[in-house]
Amino acid sequence: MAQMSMIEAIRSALDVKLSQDPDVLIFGEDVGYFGGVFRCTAGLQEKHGLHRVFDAPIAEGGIVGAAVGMAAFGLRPCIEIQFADYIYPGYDQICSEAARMRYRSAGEFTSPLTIRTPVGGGIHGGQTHSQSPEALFTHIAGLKTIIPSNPYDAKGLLIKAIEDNDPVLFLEPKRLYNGPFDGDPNKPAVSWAGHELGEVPEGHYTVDFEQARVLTQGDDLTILCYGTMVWVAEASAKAAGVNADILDLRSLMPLDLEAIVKSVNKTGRCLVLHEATRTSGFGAELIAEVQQHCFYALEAPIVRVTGWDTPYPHALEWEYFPGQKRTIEAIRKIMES
Amino acid sequence: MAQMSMIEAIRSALDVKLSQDPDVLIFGEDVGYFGGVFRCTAGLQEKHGLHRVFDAPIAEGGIVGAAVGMAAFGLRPCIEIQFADYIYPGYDQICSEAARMRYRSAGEFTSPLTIRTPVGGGIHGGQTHSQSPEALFTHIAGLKTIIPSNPYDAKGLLIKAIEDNDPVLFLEPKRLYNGPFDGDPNKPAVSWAGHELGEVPEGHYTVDFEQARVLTQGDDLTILCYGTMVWVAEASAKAAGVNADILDLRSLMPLDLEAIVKSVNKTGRCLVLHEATRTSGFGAELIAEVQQHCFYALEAPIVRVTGWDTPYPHALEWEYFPGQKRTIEAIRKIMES
Amino acid sequence: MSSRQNTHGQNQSKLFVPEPPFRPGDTPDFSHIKIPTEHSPGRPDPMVDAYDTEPQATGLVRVLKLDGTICGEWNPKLDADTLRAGLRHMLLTRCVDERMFTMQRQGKMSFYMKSAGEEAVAVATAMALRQSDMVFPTYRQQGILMARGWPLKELMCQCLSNAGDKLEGRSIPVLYSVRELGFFSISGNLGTQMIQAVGWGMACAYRGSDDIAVAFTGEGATAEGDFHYALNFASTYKAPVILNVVNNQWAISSFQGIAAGQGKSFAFRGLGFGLASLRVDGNDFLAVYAATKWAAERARNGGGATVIEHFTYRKEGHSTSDDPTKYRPKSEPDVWPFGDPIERLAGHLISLGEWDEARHEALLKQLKAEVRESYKEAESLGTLASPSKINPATMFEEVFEEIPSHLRRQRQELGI
Amino acid sequence: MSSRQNTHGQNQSKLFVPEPPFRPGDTPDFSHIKIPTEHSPGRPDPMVDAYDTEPQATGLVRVLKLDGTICGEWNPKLDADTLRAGLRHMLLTRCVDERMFTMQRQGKMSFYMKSAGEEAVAVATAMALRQSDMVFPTYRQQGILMARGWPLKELMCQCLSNAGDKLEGRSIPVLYSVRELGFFSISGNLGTQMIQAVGWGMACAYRGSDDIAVAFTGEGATAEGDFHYALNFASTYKAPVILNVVNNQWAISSFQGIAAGQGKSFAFRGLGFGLASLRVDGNDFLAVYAATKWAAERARNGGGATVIEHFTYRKEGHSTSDDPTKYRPKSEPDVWPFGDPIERLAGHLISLGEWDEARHEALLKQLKAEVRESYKEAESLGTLASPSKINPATMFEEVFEEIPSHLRRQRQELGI
Ligand SMILES: Cc1ncc(C[n+]2csc(CCOP(=O)(O)OP(=O)(O)O)c2C)c(N)n1
Ligand SMILES: Cc1ncc(C[n+]2csc(CCOP(=O)(O)OP(=O)(O)O)c2C)c(N)n1
Ligand SMILES: [Mg+2]
Ligand SMILES: [Mg+2]
Repeated sequence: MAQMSMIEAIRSALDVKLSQDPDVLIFGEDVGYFGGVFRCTAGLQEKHGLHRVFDAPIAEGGIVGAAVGMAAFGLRPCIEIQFADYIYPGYDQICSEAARMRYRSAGEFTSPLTIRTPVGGGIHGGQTHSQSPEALFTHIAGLKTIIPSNPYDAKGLLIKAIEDNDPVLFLEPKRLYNGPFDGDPNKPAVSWAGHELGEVPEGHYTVDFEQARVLTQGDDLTILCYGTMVWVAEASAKAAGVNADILDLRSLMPLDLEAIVKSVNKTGRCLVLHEATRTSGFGAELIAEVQQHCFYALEAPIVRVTGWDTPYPHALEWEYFPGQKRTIEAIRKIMES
Repeated sequence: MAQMSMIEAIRSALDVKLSQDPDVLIFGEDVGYFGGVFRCTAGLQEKHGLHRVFDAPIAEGGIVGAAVGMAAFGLRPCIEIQFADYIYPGYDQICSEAARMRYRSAGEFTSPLTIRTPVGGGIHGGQTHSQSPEALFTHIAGLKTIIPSNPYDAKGLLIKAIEDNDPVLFLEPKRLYNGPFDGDPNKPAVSWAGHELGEVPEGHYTVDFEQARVLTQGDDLTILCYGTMVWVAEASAKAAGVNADILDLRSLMPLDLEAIVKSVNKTGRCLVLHEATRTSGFGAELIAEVQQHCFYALEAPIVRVTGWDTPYPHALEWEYFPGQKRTIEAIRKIMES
Repeated sequence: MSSRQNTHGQNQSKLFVPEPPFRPGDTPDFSHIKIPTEHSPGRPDPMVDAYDTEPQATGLVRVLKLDGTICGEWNPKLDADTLRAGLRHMLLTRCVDERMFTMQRQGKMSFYMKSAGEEAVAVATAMALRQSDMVFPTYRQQGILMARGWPLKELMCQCLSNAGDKLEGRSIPVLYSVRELGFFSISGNLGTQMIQAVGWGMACAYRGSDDIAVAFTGEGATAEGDFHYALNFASTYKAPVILNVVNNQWAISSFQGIAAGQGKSFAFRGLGFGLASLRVDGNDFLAVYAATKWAAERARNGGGATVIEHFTYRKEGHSTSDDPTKYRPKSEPDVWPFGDPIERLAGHLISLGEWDEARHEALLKQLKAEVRESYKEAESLGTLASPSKINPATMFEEVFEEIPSHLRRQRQELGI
Repeated sequence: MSSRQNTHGQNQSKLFVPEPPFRPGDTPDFSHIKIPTEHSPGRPDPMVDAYDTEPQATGLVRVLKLDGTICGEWNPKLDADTLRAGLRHMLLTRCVDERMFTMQRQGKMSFYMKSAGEEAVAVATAMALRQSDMVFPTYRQQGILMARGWPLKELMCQCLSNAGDKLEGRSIPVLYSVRELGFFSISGNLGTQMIQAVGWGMACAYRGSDDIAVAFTGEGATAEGDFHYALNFASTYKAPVILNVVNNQWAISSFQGIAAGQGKSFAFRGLGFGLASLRVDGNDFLAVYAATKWAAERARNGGGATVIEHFTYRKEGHSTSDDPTKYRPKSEPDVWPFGDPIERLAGHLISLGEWDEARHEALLKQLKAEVRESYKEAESLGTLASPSKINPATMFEEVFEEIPSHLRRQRQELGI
């Protein structure tokens, strides 16, 4: 076991796969010599060679499109989009091509590629370095969407993603790269060092998709969350003094509906959290499924605490971010109804 | 009053605005001399001039991007994307640019542009001529998303869209272009001729956004629908022998939540219909809001009948399409619980 | 600028909008197009500096003159059997197109697209390549499938979306996928295959293979971003690819000038990225063959990508969905000055004494019979009009490698 | 190909990946770059056939030699006052950059981006245009705002996201929007402004105005599809625009060869679309000015778009977020052979007898004081570190023209 930050865990996953499988290669903007603007690929070019880890032109559509071709050929490209906010020029290649290749060719051509990209706010990135676009991908048939909340999961899920024979969108909550974050920007930053979930095996291991992680167990309510909001959920439940089933979903598509339904049928109350804008966010999908499968168990309306339906503002970042205050209020409201 | 098909109604709206406002111009693939692959702009170039209605290169990103520049300048471009399935290369310009221009420039630059594009299946278009991507736009702050179900609304809403000072995505259910469609492909096609909603004033009028249209009123259940599914809803409710409040939402963003809540609070039961893939579809958003605002009135889980989470298949189009059979089953299930 | 531009202006607009030379009602006259007969640009060494291909990128690489004789440096010196094979593949392509078009009109399938006038582009390219070179076609290179010998019945079953369609009726007609013949799954989304082909080519290089990737786009779709990505990535990574632009003058109803703008040629766009670029008479089987061989040799030897513009003409409508006389003169295809690729190759073979009218007629008759036979077999497996024999359960398959739980639930909901 | 390419290969990869000539640890040596001193390509008539600009697209348009003297046909013959104004704007730009960078390091703002070494591109372009010509900048053309006289305090308040920021603190620093000065709202998304500028230019033409649109992109971002759309639409509709490519050799850590590939110049990409194209010494104030004047004249007279590549060098890091010595030699900026645009223009003025060291020092002192004063004023309205005085209710405004009901509900949820 080593102690790793989420960045180091991601890098370790990439290193493991580059070492094991000659068909794995990495490219993206600034990922080569420099090692990526968040350093996730630092040292990998030097170790594995220029032709396996290299810089790409600033063309997200080109990066995805080239990866689709390589993946169809039989390689396993793992590409980086520098910020999820910049993934849209590649949206067509992801949705119309990667996601549908297997279907339209009846399995003749497939897209075993992984797209890594940082998501979420909390680093004063403003509207173009803070977005959480997961719902724009969960709506697309043929894509898997994964989002870890800690180093251990990040490495295991990323290795799983690279080994998966379908296209995987791997979202990295950038506010968690260097440490957990409970939503309070005024507290000193915490690092992963010493954190249980920062203990990461050096070698190969995987974490399965479609398996929510149960953080805490309780009978009061169920909190469904993922990414940065997992830490906000934990701190808020504590502060609100409730015993919550907190589920870190990790894999949005495929979704661990079984665990969700089991929990809500037990607690009868449900809170859904995400950083993304509310309308048509992934929370809506969670609510739709929960109310369908747990209708008769529900004792209160399901509440969602999310980013507002506005771009992510720079100066008012903490008014936008769905932090502890709003989460605690929501918990209280649910418990009172 | 004239009798118009939905195509003619759309053309009439464009004609009215071209005639009234010199800042309105139209461009897109094949919309000029030819008048569009669905004929919505037929005759408009000849009438209004080459510089007001013209062909564009096959570059949806370029079409939207150029329109963003024109709109910021002060024109009111109304562009056509030939099929919604091909809108993705323009997704970045729509979401990152048009939708955020006003916000990021604090109102210095705005995006009064309209994007018309045909959606939905039922014409044997397969996976690349049948998609309903509305949820990919309702998640984006700063965009309005409109979808008419008949000629009268189409014209009034389109004029409203062109006059709106925000970017509007105007989705045209192509299966309804020439007549209403109740979901049964084996019946002979019906035309708009003689249909009440095919009676369309020649001149200028508008239909407001954020106003659902109530098709039928009833106490048994509420059916929320839009586009082609409005006609399926009506036929299915009839066939199932229920008295339903059928709401044709027309405007998804902004949404007439008031009408929805009022109806479900009355009926206590709710069915949500759309053609789009289910997961993270707009139905999820409707359910999230309904369960929040009508929780204590609800007597049964809200059910959604939608397209499957697969690409839209060609040969199995009618197994994919959420037609009367599935809708009636859902109604029965809701009424029984 | 035509009268439309001036007479209907309601403001002082200075906006320029290009228009085709002729519209319905006009008498098309292409005498302004100079047909360079003897003056094909020369054939440089395939490893030439890309910028030295400027004459080839702006001129027109030709071998076959309109009179059937041969000129210039590009003659690929094919033997008569090969030429006859090419002729056969082109004729077969046209016969299949005719038949399928008619069958669409009879309601047997939802849609069809012909390649009439452009058969040389697909067939000669295919014949100049190895089968292990992956082609990334659009919907108008069915000639490749003829050249590579795909059973007609398979093609027809795909179009009929019937029980014999190995793609399970999932796609509209003509969006074939034939991996074993090096034919990439055709996308309905224009342009996307261009950058995918570059990725495939990069993968070939990465694996140390000397296979190449060969992509096709219509001239209209060069306006998409994916074409730009393809040129850029091909240039950056010296990818072993051929990027073909089939300039058939029309993109549905839009003439080539909407995509070309003020550009001299589509091939020249390649030069902008330092890629070798050739503009080729696409109705000249020999020129297409020779250019492809040249570019393939360059790519295999590490010289990187070549852009080839095939200058040709779409003789028929865009698809079964449009009527071309609505936007261009009815006679335009007939007066197009570069002739018909099939007639030109036949004429050449005749001038060599290797072919004659009688053999041509006989071949045509044989091919038609072959097509008729295959179609009969295919139709016996169903048409779109007949109740589909495709199992609805297949709809939920191959969305992912394994059917995930939510799709299993949905399948159950459908009752299967 | 460097050693990295060969030594680490674990398979027989033939994939080519370009690398910059120098990395940290190397001694940069640019003696291979030939500086064409006397040999600037000539100045054709602005209405010249676009293809005749090939010498300008591949050569390097220059006016100022490194010794401060002038040569060639492009001399814009500016009077000394104008030259001094240009010098002042460039110096001011650099002073502002210095100050803001330091303040960012002190935690007063989240982010900053300098334009050191590239001031001539922005300032000379702005001075060669009308204020009614809309510029579509990236984040590295703050020099335009100096030239057009935007109050420094306004700029600083935007960076500080404080109560004085007229953009309500919504965007990260440097994403200005100043419509009244013809400065388009800067996007965080690279490249998007290029095609928008073409749309704006088309709108100018549509309205019959002879104003033009002028866009900027870094060389790295030319790889985006929006650049392609811009070239294509500009070519198709002969849009009155100037499309500037600022080739400052670096895109964060990627050298220009990642975007350029085998291409000779970025200007040449314009030629691919039949657009007039110029490659200009971007560190030469006079050349940038002259080229912009030329292109503006062409555009206003209906000649359509021009692509101008400004060959320059990013002397500092990409932004406050990176350390350039991690990916290029520390000394590279110092040995870059085209000098510094400020020193070169000052040297020219001195050689004309219109400037001297003492005046230069005095000006610098004065500008620094001006910057200091403005900054003090701006800071008094708050910094990112101080509690924000921006009303949270503004967060829900201007998403739409009117606040829709769902946003009103969300605002209430926030308790305001
Ligand atoms: C991304 C995208 N946009 C639009 C379309 C609709 N469309 C299909 S074919 C076509 C014209 C293509 O013209 P061209 O590229 O010249 O090819 P050709 O049909 O002439 O072979 C259009 C606009 C599409 N399929 N995909
Ligand atoms: C669409 C998009 N992709 C990626 C980024 C991240 N990014 C910001 S600046 C930059 C480098 C740009 O380089 P260049 O275009 O050469 O401009 P320069 O910084 O040199 O002025 C990158 C990759 C972005 N802002 N937008
Ligand atoms: Mg074409
Ligand atoms: Mg740069």
